[in-house]
Amino acid sequence: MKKFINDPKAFVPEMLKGLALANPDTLTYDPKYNLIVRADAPDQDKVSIVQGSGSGHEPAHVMVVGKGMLDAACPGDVFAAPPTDYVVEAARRVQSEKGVLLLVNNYTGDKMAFEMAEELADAEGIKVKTLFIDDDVAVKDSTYTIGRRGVAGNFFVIKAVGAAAEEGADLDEVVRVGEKVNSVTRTMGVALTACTPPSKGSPLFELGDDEIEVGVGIHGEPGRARQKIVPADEIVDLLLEPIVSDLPFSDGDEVALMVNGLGGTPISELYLLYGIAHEKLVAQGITPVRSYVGEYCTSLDMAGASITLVKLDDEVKRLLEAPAEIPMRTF
Amino acid sequence: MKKFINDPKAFVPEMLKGLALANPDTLTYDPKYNLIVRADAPDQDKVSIVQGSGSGHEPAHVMVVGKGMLDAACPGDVFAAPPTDYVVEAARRVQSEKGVLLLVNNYTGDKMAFEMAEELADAEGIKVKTLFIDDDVAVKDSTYTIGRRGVAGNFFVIKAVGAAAEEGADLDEVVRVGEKVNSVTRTMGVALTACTPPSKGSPLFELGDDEIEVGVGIHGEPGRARQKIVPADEIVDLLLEPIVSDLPFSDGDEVALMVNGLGGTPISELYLLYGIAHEKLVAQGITPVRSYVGEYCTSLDMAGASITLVKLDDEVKRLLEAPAEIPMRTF
Amino acid sequence: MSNDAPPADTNSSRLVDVVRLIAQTCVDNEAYFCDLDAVAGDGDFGYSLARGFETVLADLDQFDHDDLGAFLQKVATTMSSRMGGTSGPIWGTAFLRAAITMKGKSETTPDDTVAMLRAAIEGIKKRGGADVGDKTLLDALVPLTDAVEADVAAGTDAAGTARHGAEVARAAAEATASLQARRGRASYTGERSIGSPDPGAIAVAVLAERVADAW
Amino acid sequence: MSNDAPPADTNSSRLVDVVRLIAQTCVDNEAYFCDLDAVAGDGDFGYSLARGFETVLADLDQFDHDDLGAFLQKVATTMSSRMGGTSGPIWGTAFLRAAITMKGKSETTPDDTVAMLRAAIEGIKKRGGADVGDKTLLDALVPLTDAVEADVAAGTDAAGTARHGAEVARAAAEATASLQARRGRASYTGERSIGSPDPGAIAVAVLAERVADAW
Ligand SMILES: Nc1ncnc2c1ncn2[C@@H]1O[C@H](COP(=O)(O)OP(=O)(O)O)[C@@H](O)[C@H]1O
Ligand SMILES: Nc1ncnc2c1ncn2[C@@H]1O[C@H](COP(=O)(O)OP(=O)(O)O)[C@@H](O)[C@H]1O
Ligand SMILES: [Mg+2]
Ligand SMILES: [Mg+2]
Ligand SMILES: [Mg+2]
Ligand SMILES: [Mg+2]
Repeated sequence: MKKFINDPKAFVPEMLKGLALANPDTLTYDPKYNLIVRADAPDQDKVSIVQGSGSGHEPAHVMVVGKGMLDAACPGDVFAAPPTDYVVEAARRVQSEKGVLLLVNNYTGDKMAFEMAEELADAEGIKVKTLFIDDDVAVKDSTYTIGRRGVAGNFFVIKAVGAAAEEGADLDEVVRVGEKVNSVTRTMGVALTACTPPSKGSPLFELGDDEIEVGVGIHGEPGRARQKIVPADEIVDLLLEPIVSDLPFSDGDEVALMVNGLGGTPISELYLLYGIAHEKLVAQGITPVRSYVGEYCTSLDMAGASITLVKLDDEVKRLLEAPAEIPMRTF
Repeated sequence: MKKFINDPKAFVPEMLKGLALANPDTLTYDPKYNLIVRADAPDQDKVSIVQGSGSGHEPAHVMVVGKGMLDAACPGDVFAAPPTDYVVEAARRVQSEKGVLLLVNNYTGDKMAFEMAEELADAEGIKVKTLFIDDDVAVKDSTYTIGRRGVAGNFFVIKAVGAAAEEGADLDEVVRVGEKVNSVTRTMGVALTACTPPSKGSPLFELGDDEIEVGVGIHGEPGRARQKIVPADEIVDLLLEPIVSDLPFSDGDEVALMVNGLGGTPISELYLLYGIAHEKLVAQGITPVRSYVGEYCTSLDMAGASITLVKLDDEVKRLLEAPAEIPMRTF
Repeated sequence: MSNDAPPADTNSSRLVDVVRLIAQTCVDNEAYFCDLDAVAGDGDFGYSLARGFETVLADLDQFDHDDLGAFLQKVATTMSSRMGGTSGPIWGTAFLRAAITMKGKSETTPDDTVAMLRAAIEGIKKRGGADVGDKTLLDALVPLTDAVEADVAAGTDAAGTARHGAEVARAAAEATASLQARRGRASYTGERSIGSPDPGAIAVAVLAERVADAW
Repeated sequence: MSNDAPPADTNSSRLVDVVRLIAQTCVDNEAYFCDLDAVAGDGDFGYSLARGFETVLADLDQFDHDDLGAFLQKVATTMSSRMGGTSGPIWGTAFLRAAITMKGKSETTPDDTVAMLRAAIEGIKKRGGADVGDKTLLDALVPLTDAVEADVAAGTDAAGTARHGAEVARAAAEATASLQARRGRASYTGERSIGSPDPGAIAVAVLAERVADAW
């Protein structure tokens, strides 16, 4: 393993410290609970938004804390849901009279931690609700498993609830908006390589030199099927088909189209995929009117990409267009 | 090689097509000359800024075309300076009464192409000047070689001349600003892995499992020294020392600090490096007051990073703070 | 006690030593447990356990050792304050439920042991919604508990009971290899989860073996 | 002509065939030339040459074959419109300078060949600021030209001259391995550029050998 780290155990705290040092005016960092909090939170006239999940998905979620998006993020260790205590502490820090919305990507560990945290926060008198994000079409809905995972589509849910909260919506309304956006968001990912968690020091799974893993999650867990690598045109088909047929999207729809890099794929390749996906959608009568190309939710250093579609209407468009000020700035 | 590509020869055009499709309101793409041009260019009341270089450094430079930065980019093939014709055509497209500034990273091929292009454009009556960027301290100034290379620091030069041009500065003034920023900008990079150009299909050089390449360029060419990997703290020392001692920076200076990813390194590691570099600078009495963490100038899929410092004064600060609208947006 | 375990604290109950041994074993097996989780999961199982239990180890000697219920509750909350992932809530809940059964007690009878294990199992089931056969740590913990309960009812001595429980746990844990995961992260890989044992179940077997060794 | 070369066009001069052969050889050796450049450079030398010369090949038959100066100028500008990197300006300038010496001519004498080569060399030196010993293609092209000039002066036949030039170019190209690069991208690696030959010099040797083979 070759990474820019000192000690695997210090990886997350050192990253968070760097994030806070780079954004001294807008973010604060609490090393005890791994918290990244907006410097101006809480705003008592606004619903506060909290997201927590394992680390290793940066910029999700610690780097989208800021005006118009999250009020606090409580990351866990790499790929591990945060301890319940961290979530409760995050809710405490940003509690507002209008309430706190906890956003959770739907995974076993996160679900349990956030459910426990909601109970504990509630018992402390904090007005709190929880919303699960599950946009990953790679996972079949099932009575057995916990159901679909939350992956790159979480960006859109955060963006929409963040915008609604800034507009002054109450907690129920913010939840409605979040559920709505989640319900029209679908993602499918593919990995070209496995990722290497700092504490493990070697790739999480082995992929042959000519193999790809289709339907991969963002935690380095293998996907549903392994196959030979194919040209980018065909990879886009592998990703788009399950998305488009799932919602379903149809002729005349306007969408937001995201091509998300999983951490190790250069942005040049992401734009290449974007162009292919855009044209294939247009050929089906689906029009991408908002585009998102880059890294939004990664899996450490994994080479790979996911495609997300969001079905747009006027309300969702308005919320996605709203301004936001987050560390992922470029100048 | 596992990449999201169809055909290595189509890599650059397909990427550029995707970029244009993702930014239909602001960018146009001319496949004949590989040009990405601002949809509203030229503005006759503004100096136009053109940058060209090999591809493979995205987001540099095609993804910083937009209000406040470039008016046009004319990329060549991967790691190859653009043909002279492309540069001349870019200058033609954005020619303005106030003139055109050609920005060039200082490499043999780019230098020759841009010098020839400047002559040809001049012969056509286009008012044009050329500015060379050479921020890479890894290369020793020498009577033999062409001198230092232009690397990630080019972002700051583009940002500053773009802002000056938007403010209405004339061509000489824009050149002055660009030369000034270039003269106070220093960069040093390190690679953890070699990159794989699409047309070659295998890594450009071999690095052992525990080796790093210090002073690496952004074209996959090996650096000046190879050594065993060390903890992030020491890597930051390896990068900062030659930068700080070169300018020289001194106690009391304010700087912009950039930690730039070379393409395959996750942003979590970049923030970790940022935190370490920030604290080491502060310990020397140098204060980072503007921070830049992410990918600005890459080397395809290379895992690695560079650190750039820009010595700030009020003028440089103002130009770096000015707004810009480029495809590297996040919402 | 084995070599790795800290010297037995003569004032504390054997339960404290067992907890210490469990904690130490989890810390010692960090890499091994991570590797098990890398096969069909995300490779952090050992990391989560080690971070939680090293926190427990650091504070263990300061905890109240007289009221074993209070002791276990402190173990549970200490663990939970640092252990994330699925394991945080699952293991935290297990220790919390066990704590309730020991409230006010300063010694552990064989029946107490069975009661603690049963309470832990119920807590895990409630928390995670899994049951035997879903390929989780329950697939080792439940047969282990059944064996211990039967031995206790039959009057087998503690060392023999511990050994028997460990053997049953090991066999059951290895047998999870043939199951398809229906809970947790491994369930996403569908049929591909078949062929390798569940990390949580193997961890239960390892812990049971270390406890039996130390008896 | 070798097998790979297109059938000789009886109306055109031998110079057109030589250009076609050079172009085809560069296209055929794309991967090999890239690999040479990967050692101390950035691995695109073969790619740049191939893209430029395939454009030349595509249009070659449409060019004016009567005025060889006009012909070479068209080759130069066609190449330059698509060939980037250092090679674009260097090779484009070389052909442009050669074109000037052939202006208005429809046949090539041995002296013309020498004049073209000398003009190309001067153009390359002017364009890139390099000289013999800097580890560039000049280190093969200059000795080759010296040998050709001497043979022409001595009255050696064309085939013998071509063969001799190729041998000299090959030896000189291989000898660049011992030089430290002082121009171009390879110069950044300093002493580490020593030990491998210059890609541009090797390309000159390969081209000279193919021309000699085809004579
Ligand atoms: N729903 C569940 N109920 C009980 N145990 C579970 C459940 N899901 C997973 N586990 C156990 O947790 C182990 C994985 O723990 P851990 O790596 O911390 O989880 P993750 O990384 O998936 O959040 C599995 O091996 C299994 O024994
Ligand atoms: N200044 C120079 N003058 C002449 N030839 C040069 C010069 N610099 C490099 N070369 C030649 O160009 C070759 C590399 O070409 P190319 O790969 O296109 O350049 P790059 O990728 O470095 O821009 C070298 O092998 C050398 O022969
Ligand atoms: Mg996990
Ligand atoms: Mg090049
Ligand atoms: Mg796990
Ligand atoms: Mg090259």
